[in-house]
Amino acid sequence: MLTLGNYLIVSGLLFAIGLGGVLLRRNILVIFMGLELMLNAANLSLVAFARHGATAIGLPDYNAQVFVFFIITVAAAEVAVGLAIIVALYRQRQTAHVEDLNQLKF
Amino acid sequence: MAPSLHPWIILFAPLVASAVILFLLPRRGVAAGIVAIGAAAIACGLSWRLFLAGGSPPVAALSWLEVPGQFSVPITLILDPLARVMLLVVTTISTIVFIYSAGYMRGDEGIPRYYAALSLFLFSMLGIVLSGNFIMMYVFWELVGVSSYILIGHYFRKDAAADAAKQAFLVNRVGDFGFMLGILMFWLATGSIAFSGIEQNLASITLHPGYLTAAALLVFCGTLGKSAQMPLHVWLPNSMEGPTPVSSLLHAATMVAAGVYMLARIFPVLAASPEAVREVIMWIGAITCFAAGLMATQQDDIKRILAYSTISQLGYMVVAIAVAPASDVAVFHLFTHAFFKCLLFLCAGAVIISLHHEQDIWKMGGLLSRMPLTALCLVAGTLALVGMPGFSGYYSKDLIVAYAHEGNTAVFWITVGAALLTSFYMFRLFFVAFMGRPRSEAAEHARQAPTIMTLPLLILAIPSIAAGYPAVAHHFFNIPHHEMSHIVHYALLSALGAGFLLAAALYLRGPTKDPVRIPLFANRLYIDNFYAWLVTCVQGGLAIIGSWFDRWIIDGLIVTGVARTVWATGYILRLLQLGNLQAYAFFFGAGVLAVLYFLIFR
Amino acid sequence: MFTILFWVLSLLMLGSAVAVVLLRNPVNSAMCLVLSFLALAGLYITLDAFFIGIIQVLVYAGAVMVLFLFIIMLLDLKAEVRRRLNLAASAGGIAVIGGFALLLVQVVKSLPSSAHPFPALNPDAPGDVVGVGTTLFSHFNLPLQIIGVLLLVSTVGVVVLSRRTLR
Amino acid sequence: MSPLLSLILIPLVTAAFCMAGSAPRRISIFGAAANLLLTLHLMGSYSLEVGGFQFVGGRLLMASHGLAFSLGADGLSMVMLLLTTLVTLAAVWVAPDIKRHAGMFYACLLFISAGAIGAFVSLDLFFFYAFHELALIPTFLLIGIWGSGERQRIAWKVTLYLATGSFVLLLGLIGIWLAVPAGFHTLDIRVLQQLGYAGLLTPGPIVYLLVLFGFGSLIALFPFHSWAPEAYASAPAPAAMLHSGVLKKFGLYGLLRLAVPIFPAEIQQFANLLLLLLLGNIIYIGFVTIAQKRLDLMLGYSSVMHMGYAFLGFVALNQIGLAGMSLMIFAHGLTIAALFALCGEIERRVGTLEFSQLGGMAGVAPKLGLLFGFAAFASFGLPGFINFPAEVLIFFGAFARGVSGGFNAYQITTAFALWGVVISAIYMLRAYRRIFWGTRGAVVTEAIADVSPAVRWSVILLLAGLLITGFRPSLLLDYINPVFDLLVP
Amino acid sequence: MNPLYLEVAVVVLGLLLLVAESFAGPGRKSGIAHPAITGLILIFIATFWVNPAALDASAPYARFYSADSLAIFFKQIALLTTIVVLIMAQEFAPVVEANLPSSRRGAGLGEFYALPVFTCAGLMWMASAIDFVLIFVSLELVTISFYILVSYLRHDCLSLEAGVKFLVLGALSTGFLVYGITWIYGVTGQTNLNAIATVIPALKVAAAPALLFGLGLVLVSLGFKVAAVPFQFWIPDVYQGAPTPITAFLSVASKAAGFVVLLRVLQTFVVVPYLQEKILPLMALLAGVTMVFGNLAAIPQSNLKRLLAYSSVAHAGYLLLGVASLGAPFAGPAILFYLGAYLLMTLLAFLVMTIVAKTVGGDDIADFNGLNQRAPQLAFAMLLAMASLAGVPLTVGFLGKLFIFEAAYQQGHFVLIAIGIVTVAAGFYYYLKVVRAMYWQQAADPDAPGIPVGIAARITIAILCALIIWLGIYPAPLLSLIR
Repeated sequence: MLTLGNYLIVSGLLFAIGLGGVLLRRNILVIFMGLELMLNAANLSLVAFARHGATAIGLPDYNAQVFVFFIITVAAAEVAVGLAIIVALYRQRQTAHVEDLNQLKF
Repeated sequence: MAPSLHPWIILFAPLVASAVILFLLPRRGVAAGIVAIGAAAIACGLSWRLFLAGGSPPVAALSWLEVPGQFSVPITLILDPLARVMLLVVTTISTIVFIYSAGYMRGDEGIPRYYAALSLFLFSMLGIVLSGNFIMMYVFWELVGVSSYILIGHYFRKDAAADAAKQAFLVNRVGDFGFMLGILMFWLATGSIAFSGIEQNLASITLHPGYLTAAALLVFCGTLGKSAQMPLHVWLPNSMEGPTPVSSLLHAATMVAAGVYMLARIFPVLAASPEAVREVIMWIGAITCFAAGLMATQQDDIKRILAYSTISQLGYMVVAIAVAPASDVAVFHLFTHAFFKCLLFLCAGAVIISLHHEQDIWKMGGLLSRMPLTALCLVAGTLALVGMPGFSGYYSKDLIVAYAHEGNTAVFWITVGAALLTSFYMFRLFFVAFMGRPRSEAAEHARQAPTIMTLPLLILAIPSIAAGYPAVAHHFFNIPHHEMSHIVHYALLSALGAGFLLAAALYLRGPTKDPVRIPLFANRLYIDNFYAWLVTCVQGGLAIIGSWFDRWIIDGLIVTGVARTVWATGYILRLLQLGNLQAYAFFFGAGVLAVLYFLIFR
Repeated sequence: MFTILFWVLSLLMLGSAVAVVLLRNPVNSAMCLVLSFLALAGLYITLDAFFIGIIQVLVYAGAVMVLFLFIIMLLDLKAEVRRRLNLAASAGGIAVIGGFALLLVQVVKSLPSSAHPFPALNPDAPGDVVGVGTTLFSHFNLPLQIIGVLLLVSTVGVVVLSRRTLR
Repeated sequence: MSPLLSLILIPLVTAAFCMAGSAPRRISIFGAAANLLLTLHLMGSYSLEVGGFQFVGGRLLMASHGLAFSLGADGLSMVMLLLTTLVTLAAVWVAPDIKRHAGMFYACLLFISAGAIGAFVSLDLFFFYAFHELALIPTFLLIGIWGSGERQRIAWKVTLYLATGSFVLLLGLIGIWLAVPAGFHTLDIRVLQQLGYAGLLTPGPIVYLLVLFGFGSLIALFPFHSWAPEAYASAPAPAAMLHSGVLKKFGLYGLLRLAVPIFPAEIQQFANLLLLLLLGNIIYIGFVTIAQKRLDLMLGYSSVMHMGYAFLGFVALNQIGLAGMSLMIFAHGLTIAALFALCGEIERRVGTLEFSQLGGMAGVAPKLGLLFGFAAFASFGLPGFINFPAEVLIFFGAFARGVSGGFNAYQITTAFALWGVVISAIYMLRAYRRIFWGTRGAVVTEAIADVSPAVRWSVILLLAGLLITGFRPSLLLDYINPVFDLLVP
Repeated sequence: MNPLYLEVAVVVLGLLLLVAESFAGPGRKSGIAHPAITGLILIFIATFWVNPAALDASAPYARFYSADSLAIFFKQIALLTTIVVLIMAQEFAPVVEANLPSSRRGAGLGEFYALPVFTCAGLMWMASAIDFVLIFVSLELVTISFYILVSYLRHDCLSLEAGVKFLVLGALSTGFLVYGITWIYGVTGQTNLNAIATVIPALKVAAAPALLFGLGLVLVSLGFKVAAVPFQFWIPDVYQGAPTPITAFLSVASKAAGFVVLLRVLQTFVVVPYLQEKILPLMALLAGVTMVFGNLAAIPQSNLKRLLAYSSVAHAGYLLLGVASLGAPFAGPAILFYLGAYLLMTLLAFLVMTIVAKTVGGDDIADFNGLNQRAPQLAFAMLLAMASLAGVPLTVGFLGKLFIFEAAYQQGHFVLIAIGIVTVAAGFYYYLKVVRAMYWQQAADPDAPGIPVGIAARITIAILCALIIWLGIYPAPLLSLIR
């Protein structure tokens, strides 16, 4: 029988994996993918909570789903801007590797 | 002019003179001299008038320093017989020396400075005499020290003079340290700083004999300094670097007597205090008068000989304070001594001038024929000093010795010994300097000094001889009539004779150099060397250690250390900003974990 | 049957997510990312959030991934040449992830409601498109407007940032 | 508004003119003189019969904290004002010909002066503190730009040291304010004093220590002294005069204003500690002073040493000692200012302050020698200068805490302090002898000119202040005595 | 007037600017700064006439949006900052043009002026947000517009590097924020702060870890916004790389917005004792490390922008000290006052820096050598700013610190206060380094010409200086705004 816990665990793992992408990969694009994974993990648990917190008349909490909708939109916008920045950087420096971003330090 | 104002005029005339000279006549030697002498003369005249008038006119007390209800230092003038006698001595001798100085200092570029300081000295000395409470006395005590400092350092270009002046002031400061502490202790116990007040409330301290002893002895420290008693006597001989009139006025006649005068002032307190106090005072006086005599026997500088004799005579006075039933005994000797010692110094000054500042007696000789008048006066002074019957010194000194004889046998013999030494070194001086053949070019051509200098000698010669006669003395003192045992007479006379014969045997034949050499005495019992070591090694050492510690430990290690540490920490911390994005992400994640664990599992 | 579906989808999602992180070539990562997004959409369905699931497919699997691939092609990123693997960094990273996962599991366990099954839904309720739509346009009007501004801003920004030459 | 406000504004306006306009020297001398005259006028119109704080005026700025900009002066403030304006005039007067932007230089001096005045006339705890801090950056600039020697390092050190010290102090003040009983929601020093005397305001020992060490580090209480000597040695003479003569006294003033009414119990409680520390100032620093080989450093250390006497008067905590402390503030302020002025003059004449190279200057520069002699004697408490009454009162005040027939800590400390008088005589006379007497030093030639008029007159101004008050201490004591009437003896 | 209109007005202004920009002829795009500034000033003035009562409590937006005094105050801060930033941007225009791929004058300037207006709108919404949804959305609006602005100088590698670093870390913190919100929602079933406040007292203790988990994540992302250690790592790099006006914008407005959200969230949660005794110690801890890191790491800096970055971390530390003392009655006003003070002095510093850097061509401290000879007024303004930042009395910065320390003292955070003292002293050191450069040092070439200053900038500098001193002596006006 499925419980809320299952979903939470799964989403948590997804979140962790996304974090892993950020921490371990050096290609900014992939790092960015990792970030997207984290957002989706959040969404998943949000939906799960929404489903779990169904009201007495048996409806899932649509507020949460709307929130998820917002998150997805924002994420899309973020991706667009982020990729634009990455492209600009690539044009300037011909690289998409984090190690090459080391002019600003100390 | 209301008589109640006279004391104030006496006191402040010299100060005014000094200020006038300093601010108005900084370049006018002659004018300065006239002003100073005038002021001294006024003071002198008024003091005589005051003395002859008799009785003590009421003197208003001005408030000077006051914290209402808690503490107040008024300016009160005492005019008891003691003070009035002292006024006479000081003003009279000062006037004479002021006049003498006009001749002695002729041609010196610093005359205004000289007279300004001299007047300042007179003011301060009179202040000591007249002051009715301890603090006021301390004030003038200090001022006397300063004027002496300036006068000793008159020839400030000479290193010796500069050092002597500094030493004189500092040694006195050491004495004053004790003096002030004593004052504080008396005040705390009796709640008063006025001599009268302390005497009234003496009961409140006699409860604590130890405390009283400490207080009295601490006050006595002031005397040690001012009156150059052992072990603080070292500055007086060195102070001879000053001009001779200064030596004669400050360092023979008046200032150095201030210590004794102060003891006379607090005589009732001393009388009421435990035996130990008087014991200590007596022994210090005795030792001083003997040891100083010993040192005098081996000096070659005419002024230094006289200086040591001064010390030794002051020793007598201190002994007198301790042994005699009344302070007048000491003051009597102070009185006579002031005249003849001043005379002696002025004679020495005359000699020095006519020999163009030659002070070494071994470069003199045969002066008797060349400057007979001076020689005559010197002889008079000498006889007075050694206590020749018929001369003033005889009366005052014998009295002291007599009381010593009753008081303490050992001290008695010491004082007698001192008398022997006195006659020895004085006649040595006379024989070497005045008899025999001249030992130097200068001595060949020595001439009588100018009148303005000889006149004072003659004037002073009179009291040196006569001041001691009972007929004269009883006008000034009420010396308890006292039948002295013959042994005292014989002892003193034989001492006198012995000293004379010894000196004659050794020096009358006019040797070119001193036949006896006793380094111990010549080097002043090595006391000066001990002080030199104390200052350079002990004090200097402490100072250097202290400054090292301050520089390297407190400032270097602690203060700078803290600053450096902070700076270094900052430098290390900024290295965390690796500039690597992934590192930042990692730190971020780690931070998140830390926060979460802190929140959930704490 | 949801249970099986759930396990299949979650395994698929997590697996492909791991692949995203591990694969060296960005293109492959992107592909796996699509996969995991689709699986996620499936999971939404299992939670009766059909609308969200569809949006997920449209926005992510559609727009976002296309964008990613497009950029990857544009910059034609080669496979990440193996630089010396910074051991300390990776170890640290893994430690952080592990710690996080551990913590999360404990938190989930501690949450009482996590053991409960999902409540039943009202079968004859209007579809959740209606629900989400009405909620969105009635209650969430203000945030929606702001989202609009946000999109406008990002559009302008993207133009400014990526135009070859500005007029 | 209170006339005291103009005392603060005159220097500030003058400073503004200096920065803007030409002839800054003349302007600033004019301003300083105006301030001195105004102060004398105020002292004249201060009614001793009424006593208390007069010329009071101000307005509430922040009700929640009772913060108000209110000015007022009692006898003590009057004395401090006299000190400040005297020293300020002297300082701007002696200021040597400045090469680099003179306007700035004089502006900084006047700024410090304004800050000090503000602190002395503020009736509000906040402004009392804040005005003092006005001096911080001017000091930094004065030493950093116009200093000598390792000016930069020293400027840093002083600024950071004092900044830290004043923050410690600030904590203490906050502590006091938070201890104000409910109902009296005020920062008004008058009220705080009343509460303190009434025993209603008891912040406790911690706060006292904060206040003590906060003020202490501004006063260079041992062992927080190490900033002072270097600073004064390196600062240009006018800055050294103002800083050591006036600014340093802020701490003592603060102790008199706040610590005495509010912390009588704590002062007793920590008396032995303070006695020990002030002996550090007097004896230890005294020896360090003896060891100095340069005049400026020696003067710097001597000024640290003399603070010990002030603390002795403070810890005595009776009317005698506190009156002595107040006199000491005034006396030492003028004396050290005069000494630093002359020190600067000597350096300008012969280019060095090393004792080893100096000597016999009195021969070529008699006036300089005379003035220095006066200042030196004043500094070790020669009767006739106000320094002497100050020391006497302090000693008697401290001794009054002693026990008749015995010797307790106060008496022993007093004895040591008396020995300190000997020490200061030692180093001062030593310096005088090394510089002015004896055979000529290497750098001393006939060509050396005597003291310049500017320095001569400003020093005479200071010495006159010392002598006049020294002959009639009541000129000051009449103002000071009533201040401590409320003190429970 | 209904507070909602404020944001609407700002957005409309932004749209108009964009339109104007697109129709403005080549070379006249820089002109649109003036309407932007004027418009914002008008709106700023309007804020003094808003009437919170005009809000319709029954309307759907009511659950997201509040217009309490706190909100109004921060709207004013946002507007003021944006105005000054735009003035800075005008001075900064040459640099922008030089770093954009265009031959035409003024190309790309229009957006550079328009985007901050939208950011401002986002900040104002943040100030009013009392619902996690609105918090998230407005915060993202701000963040994304900052992504763009930070990396605006496309030909400047530093700007781009800063942009990417900000992007990745910012997105990371967004991820944590969302996840945190999720968990809070999961436990409480609510996203509205007031609703949450009513729910949590009734929660089972077993739910505490989950709630703290969510709350912790939210706090982390807010800490990221306000530059609390250890989430400050982006600050120095981004501040240094970003265009100077944007740096100022970041360091003032976005920090302030972060704090307002932080305050609202904490006010919601600290009402529950067991949460309070977990949260406030955390804040104290963060405050301590932040003060130490910010101040000490700033000491060795040689680049002024970077120095100010570290200093903004340091100030975050003092603000957090205030947050940690929230129990004290005066803590809230103290924090707000500090923020106001921080706004004035930081903006002044950045404004002067922009002007000088534009002429001298560098923002190292060494570039300020001898500024006093070259431009005394600018030097004095900078001196004032530095003094205020360092906390010299009679400047507004001192009062800020005073109030904060007072609150901390009341809460008995003595260790933190001790740390504060040491760090303040360190602060004197690095702020005075700038003064030292301007006054002690000699200019590279003594006879360099003066520095031209635009009229708007002139006025702004004057006003800021005056305010710094005036409020430093007479804080009542600012405090009355806070009340």
